[in-house]
Amino acid sequence: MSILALVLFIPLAAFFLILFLPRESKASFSVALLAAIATFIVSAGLIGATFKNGAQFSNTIVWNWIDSPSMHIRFHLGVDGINIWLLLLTTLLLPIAVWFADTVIPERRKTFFALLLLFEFGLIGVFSALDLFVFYVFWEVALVPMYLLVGTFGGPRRGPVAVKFFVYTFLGSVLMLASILYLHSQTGTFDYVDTMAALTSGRVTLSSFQQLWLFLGFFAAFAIKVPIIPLHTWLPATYVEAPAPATFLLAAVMSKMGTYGLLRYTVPLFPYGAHECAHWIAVLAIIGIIYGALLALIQPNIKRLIAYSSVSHLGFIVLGIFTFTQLGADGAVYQMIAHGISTGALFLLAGYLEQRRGSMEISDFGGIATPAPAFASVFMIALLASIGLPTLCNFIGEYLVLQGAAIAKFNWAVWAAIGVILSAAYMLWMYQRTFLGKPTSYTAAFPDLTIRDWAPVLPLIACMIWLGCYTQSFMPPITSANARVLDQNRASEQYQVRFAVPPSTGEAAQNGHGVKRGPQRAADSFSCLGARIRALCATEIAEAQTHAR
Amino acid sequence: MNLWLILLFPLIGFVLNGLFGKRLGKAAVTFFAIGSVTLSFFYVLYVLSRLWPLNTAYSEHSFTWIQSGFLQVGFDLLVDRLSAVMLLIVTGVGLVIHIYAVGYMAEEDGYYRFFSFFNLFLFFMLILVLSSNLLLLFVGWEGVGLCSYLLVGYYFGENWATNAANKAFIVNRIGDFGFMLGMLLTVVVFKTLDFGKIAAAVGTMPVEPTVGVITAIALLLFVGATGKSAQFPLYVWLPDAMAGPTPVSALIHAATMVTAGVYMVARTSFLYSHAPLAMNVVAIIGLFTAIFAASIGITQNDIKKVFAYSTVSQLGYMFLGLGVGAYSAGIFHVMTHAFFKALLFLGAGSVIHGLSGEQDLRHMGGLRKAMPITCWTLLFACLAISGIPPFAGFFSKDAILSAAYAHAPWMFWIGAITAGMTAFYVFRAWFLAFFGTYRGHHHAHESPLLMTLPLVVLAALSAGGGFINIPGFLSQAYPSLAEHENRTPMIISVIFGVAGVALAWLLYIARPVLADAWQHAAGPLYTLVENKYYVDEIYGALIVKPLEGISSLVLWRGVDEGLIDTAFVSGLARGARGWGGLLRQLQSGRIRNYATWVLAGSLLVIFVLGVVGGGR
Amino acid sequence: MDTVLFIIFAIVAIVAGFNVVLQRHPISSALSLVGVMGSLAVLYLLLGAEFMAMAQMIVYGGAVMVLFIFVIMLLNAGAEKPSSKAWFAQIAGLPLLLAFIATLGFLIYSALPGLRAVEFGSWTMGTAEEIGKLLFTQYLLPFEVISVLILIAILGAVVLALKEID
Amino acid sequence: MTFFIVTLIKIVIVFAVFMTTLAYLQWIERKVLAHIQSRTGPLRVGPHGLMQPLADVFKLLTKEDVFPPFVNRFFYLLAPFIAVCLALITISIVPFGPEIEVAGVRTYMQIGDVHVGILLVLAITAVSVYGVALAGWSSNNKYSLLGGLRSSAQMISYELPLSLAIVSPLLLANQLSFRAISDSQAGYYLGFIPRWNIFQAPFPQIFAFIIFLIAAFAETNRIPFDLPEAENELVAGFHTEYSSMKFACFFMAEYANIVNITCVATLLFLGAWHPLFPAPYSNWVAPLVFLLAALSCFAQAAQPRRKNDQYTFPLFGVVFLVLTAIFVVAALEIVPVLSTILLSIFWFLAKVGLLIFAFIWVRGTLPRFRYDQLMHFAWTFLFPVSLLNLLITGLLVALFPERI
Amino acid sequence: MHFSPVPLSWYLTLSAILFVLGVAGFIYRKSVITVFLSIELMLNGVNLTFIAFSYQLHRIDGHIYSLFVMVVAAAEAAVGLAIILTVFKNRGTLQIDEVDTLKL
Repeated sequence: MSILALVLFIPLAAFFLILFLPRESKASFSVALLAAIATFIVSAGLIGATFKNGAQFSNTIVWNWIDSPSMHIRFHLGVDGINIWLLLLTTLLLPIAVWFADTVIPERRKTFFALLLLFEFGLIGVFSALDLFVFYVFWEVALVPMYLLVGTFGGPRRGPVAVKFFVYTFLGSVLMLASILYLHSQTGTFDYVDTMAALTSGRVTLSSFQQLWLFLGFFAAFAIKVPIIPLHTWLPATYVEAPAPATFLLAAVMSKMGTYGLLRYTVPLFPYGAHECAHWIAVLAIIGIIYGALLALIQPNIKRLIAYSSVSHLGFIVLGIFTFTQLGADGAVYQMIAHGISTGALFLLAGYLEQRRGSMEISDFGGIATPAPAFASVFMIALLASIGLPTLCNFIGEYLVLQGAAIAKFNWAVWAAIGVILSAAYMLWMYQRTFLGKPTSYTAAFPDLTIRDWAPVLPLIACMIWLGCYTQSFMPPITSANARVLDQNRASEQYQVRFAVPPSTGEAAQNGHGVKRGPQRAADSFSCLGARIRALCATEIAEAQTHAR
Repeated sequence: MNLWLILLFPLIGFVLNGLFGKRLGKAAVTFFAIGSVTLSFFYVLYVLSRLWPLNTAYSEHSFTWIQSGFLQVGFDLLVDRLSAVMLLIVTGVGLVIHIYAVGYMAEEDGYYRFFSFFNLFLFFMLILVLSSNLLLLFVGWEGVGLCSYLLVGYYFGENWATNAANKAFIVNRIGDFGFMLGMLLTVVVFKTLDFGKIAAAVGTMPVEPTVGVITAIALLLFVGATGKSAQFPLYVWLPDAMAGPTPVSALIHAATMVTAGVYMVARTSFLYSHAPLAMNVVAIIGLFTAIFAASIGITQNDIKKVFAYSTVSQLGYMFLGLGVGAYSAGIFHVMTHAFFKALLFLGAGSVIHGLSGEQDLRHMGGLRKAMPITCWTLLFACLAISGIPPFAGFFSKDAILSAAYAHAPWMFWIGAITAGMTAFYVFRAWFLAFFGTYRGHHHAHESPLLMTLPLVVLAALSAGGGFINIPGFLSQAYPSLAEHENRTPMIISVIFGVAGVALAWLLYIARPVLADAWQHAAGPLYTLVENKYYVDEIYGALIVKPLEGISSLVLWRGVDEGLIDTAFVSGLARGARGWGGLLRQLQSGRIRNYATWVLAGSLLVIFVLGVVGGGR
Repeated sequence: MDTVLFIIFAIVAIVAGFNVVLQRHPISSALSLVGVMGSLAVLYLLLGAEFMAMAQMIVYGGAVMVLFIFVIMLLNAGAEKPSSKAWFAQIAGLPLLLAFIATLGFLIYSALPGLRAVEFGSWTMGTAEEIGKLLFTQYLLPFEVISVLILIAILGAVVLALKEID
Repeated sequence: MTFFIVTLIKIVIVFAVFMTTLAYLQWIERKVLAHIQSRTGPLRVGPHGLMQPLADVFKLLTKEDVFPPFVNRFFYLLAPFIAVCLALITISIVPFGPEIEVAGVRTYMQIGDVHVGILLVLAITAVSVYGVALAGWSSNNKYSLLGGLRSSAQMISYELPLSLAIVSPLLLANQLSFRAISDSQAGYYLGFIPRWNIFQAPFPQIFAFIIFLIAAFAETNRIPFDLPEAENELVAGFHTEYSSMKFACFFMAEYANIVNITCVATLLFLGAWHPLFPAPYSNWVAPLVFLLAALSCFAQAAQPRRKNDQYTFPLFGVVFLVLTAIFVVAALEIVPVLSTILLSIFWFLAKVGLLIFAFIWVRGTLPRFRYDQLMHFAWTFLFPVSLLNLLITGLLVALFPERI
Repeated sequence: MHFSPVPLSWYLTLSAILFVLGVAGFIYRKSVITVFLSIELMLNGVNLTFIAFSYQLHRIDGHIYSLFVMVVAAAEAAVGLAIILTVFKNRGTLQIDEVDTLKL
């Protein structure tokens, strides 16, 4: 039993354990928390090997899962520099979420904790899967509990919103599944490492056409999950309606599923498709950065505002990935973690606000800093992290992303940097209207953070500062892993058809006939069909004869 | 050498005061705050004495901060003559103002908060000054911006304060946008952020006659400088930033932070030297800001606002100096400005303190008897800023104007006029506050020793600071462009200064009626200037409101909810339902129709297979 | 001889096939269909598919069609009445059919010229043994699946037919 | 060409014998039934009533061909045609003996061998339902329709155990051709137990045989399963409306089916023409039987009670004596071909005859089932048992792949 | 004995004719049962094609397929006829156009 297996299955085991507990049992919280903390502690053991060599997959699990002649699916998981921190982020945030849920979820807690753990299981799987099929399975495993969390515990409009969330996400993942299956039909394997090897060694080549569509298939799933403009409309609705701990996890880790997928799968597997689309995606990402920021500027609801700010920040990550530069990719990964921490913290604190006030409308707040200075200070720090203040986590990611973008295409950096200005504007305005000013009659006795509330906040703050100040304790594995990914991207690109002609015109060009008229062409095609059948017959007969002999 | 210790002391002060200040009590807070700055100051002195005479830059690598691909950014600290000057200003003036603040803030609620932020500010300012690469400089740059935000919004219960704080931060962010892009472009071009390496690389490149990459970098960085150093068009935050407590205005918005832009341009002078176009832009922007702000300063009635516009104006001077190539003159002016502007603010603060918060000049008058120390120390500052020899301002301003004259005489003339205006409004404020009859309601009293002592120290520096030969000290890095033995500009500028003082005396002491008369005569022009040329309103109408409107109506309600969500997403669902309804007609329940459809479909499949070519 | 047999039984099959379609009474159609099946069984024999020929008779002729006849008798189904509800089928059916037969004809005669000539007895692999071997090795899974299918069909039929109406 | 001529000759012989047998089978049945019921049976026409079948045929031929009104003429006529045609086909693939060589021509004692002979039989059995069903339907008579439905349901139901019972010996034989199956039953265990399927290792097919027999009763609409035509209770079922030759056709078909099914039973279970014990001794069974028959004929003739037969019985005795003589010659194998032919035919016919006798015997002794009992019996007893039998056989065949 | 060979395309033509007849029956017949019969006719046509191609390819896979077709046809007939019975019991008609309630 490797460490990774433990990390993966502790939450699952705890999930089942909780399912068997009696309904409103107090133990469900303790079990969930213990399991989550244990997962975190165990997952810390993954770091060592990754630090030694971030480019290689370590702590791998390879189990045969489905072993039929036509489909060989291995339960292949592994950790490298890209996913190690995402895994740790997940395992770190889960105890926090559990603790947080204990504070803010009044009833049916057992279900809630169970779903949280199932969600963790799915996330860890998604982040560590090295088999496309397994990846897909975990992808859906992570989706379902979140759907249930939103649909069961959400706000007043939870029903339609949960359905929207589910259908939207599922639509994309189905396209991804189609791509996975097609890729399997080409390479004959679901295994990521094998597929990668096949593509980089040129054993399997994909035409530009295939690559483009495969890429778009994967991209659809990831783009919806991230989300990239204009596929983002599920996000604000879901974030607003979801219960606070779910929003916390949605924003902090679930959105990373998409960006992680983009970096892990689309970039190295389909270099042509990725390069071909990079420009458009970057433009979309930049539109997302500015658009999200502009929308955040005028939101009257705190959660909605943070949600739109998330859209903006995630645009940075996507932009970083599609610069195809070391700096951009590193920044993207770093930003994933940083965004997880900072936005997570914001949603966490927003959750406390909601719990105390019963509302998320900015107009219902004001002057909280006077009765609750600690709350205001902590919120300030999270907010500063979110707007990318140096020495706090987001800055490093944003800067590297922008730097990568600048190297790739300076215009991108120019436009994306506008988001940095706007982020300060919306966040500070929100802060001003929520925390500053004279307290109203409602907020005059606003309770400050209690010890119980501090517990989840402190690690997040510590992480923000640590990530922001001592980058090198996180960066080396990321850099080496990204270097590998980009190498693979280049290596497989060299075997890919760069500018292939669409098949039909290619054939016509070969024939030298040009375009034929409809009926003639149909007749030709039928004769082709005939010839094909004839050829088939001939080979079959020959086979049969040799067989008979 | 452990340069990081310089940074550490204020940081410790910040952490201790920030985390435990509430429980520690005032004395301990004061001790930590002052103590940390004092330690820092003395450590700076120690370091400088050890490194003296600083013929070569001394740099120290603490740890690698970011390492990604070819880009390596270290936490590297650098001491050379430029940063030595700045270090002394920051820690020295900082110490003085800290001491002053102890007295000034004694009655405030958030005493610990104030000092922790103050220490934090020093920490970031020192990073800014000590950094040996652009990114680290940017850290300090943003950090001081944050502290500015926090301190401007010190009275966070008041909307004017929080608005001003937000404005400060956001406008600075716009400048940072330029800084950031400049930094990005630097890396794109030079693959490094280290000043030394960039300088070496630039040294091998030719001077750019037109717009080139260096010019672009220089201009982008200058955008950052305009934000931080309140140059046109991003100066708007600085007057509003007077919402903070007066020591803040003195330290951050007069002596140190706002000069960060100047420092940065001086620091990256190797870029500007290779981009004459950028230098011209710097000079023109500086010049324009100087006269523009000075003109506003004439009409302001809030004593801090007057000094704020004068700061903007003086910063313009500094940029003029930088723009015409007199970097050392610019830095020289930074120093002298730190002395006399800090003094001006502290004096104003003393007045305000004495009048229990009154800031309007129209409600002052005749205070020289009530608060003599403040009055006479302020006179030193006024003389210094007016460029009256032999006060500090005279030397630095003369250096700048001489350089401007050498560069382009029209710049000198405008600068000289500005100098006259400066002398006029400064003395206008001084006369209005300390002469004539008292027009206020509060009982005026002199400030305590803790506040007056710094005034005296600064007054001494304002008087004698001009004799510190900064240009000479810096000549190694920034050699004088030309030995300008020409005395004419000096004399002209002094004449202008004296004329300004005389005019102020005429209008506000000798013939006060005349002031009102002139005011009426100017009419709409006066209104325009008094309302700061409506720049804030123009920004509001041109940028802020449209942005909000577009975001709210067009983007949110229109694009996001209307177009994407309703039309696209829900529309997709509705479209699916509609098409389903349409196709539902096919399911008539008539099995024979189904069969016919199947037949048609199979025909289609055969044809498609035939035309496209089926499998295998 | 082959030709003669083929022609005879092909004609029988076609005539019976037409009969299936043209007869007004279901039982006539059904019996014509049995005729088609019988002649097809003979043709299968000519093609060397002796097992299939017998299976055709046992399964189709002996089970499926008997079931049909049984049901027709049970329901005492009379001759059908004209109806014009499915107008689309009435209108589009004929052209589509013509197009379809034309396509098939075209495919058979222009696209598949290289077909063998059928000689009775020249290839006799279609024995029960061969089919059994293939069925229980290569086609085992489909075989099992189809068995389950039949089971389900049995259950379905029983459930449907046993259902108490109203 | 010789193939055609030889086949033609064989067809003529078989057809002649078969048709005669069918005609006389009814006589035999009536006689046997009569004796079971202590009657004398037909006696009037010809010696000992021997001409009775002929008289029946004449009677039926000369009767008025009645067409009931509103019948569907085509199907009304088609039904008996189908019935009789299908019934007559099966005999053409039944082997009566081994390969023989007469006048330099080697041929089988069989009209034609089919690889899938047993399947052909099943196919014909399956299709013969149509005759019954169509007859019932086309008569335009509710009773006939119900009778037709009844009998077709019965035939379909019993076809299942019948087929399953057949499968087990097929498993042992591993062949579908009748000839091959017959050949596989040659030989003896321990020198005296015949390798008939009914005795064959590893699992003697006695159960299969019994099931087959029971199903055969039902398939041929015989008592105790003669619901389709139960004259006295159900108005004669599907052929109520049939008269004259059309009726005769159904009758003929029924007897032909009896013969066919007994032939199949013999071929599948009773070792076809292979004698009960090894050759030199078994050769003498036939003369012995005929001698006994002759002697019993003479003895009967001597009885004063048998006045009517005082001339016929001695005649029969003489015929039997002649037969005895012929078979003695055959047993001595003076002419090997002749002895092969005669002995195989004797053994084959003997087994078939015994089975037919059993059919008649059963008819004379058992009452008729009720319809629900009949179906119940088929589906809940016969079918599972046959399935079980098949399973066990299959298992044992799989366990002992080397045939014992 | 000499057997004169028959081109396989004749068989295919026959199967095509049968298939099209089946389709025609499906489309133009109005009785549910006849429609069912037409389906069987189509299946028979297809089976003939399978077996013909089996001959062409000298492989017996085609036989297997047609066996499956047969089995499926049997199953289909069982269920289909049961449905017809039920429909008849419920609605008292066998006219296919009358049975049109199974729609949205």
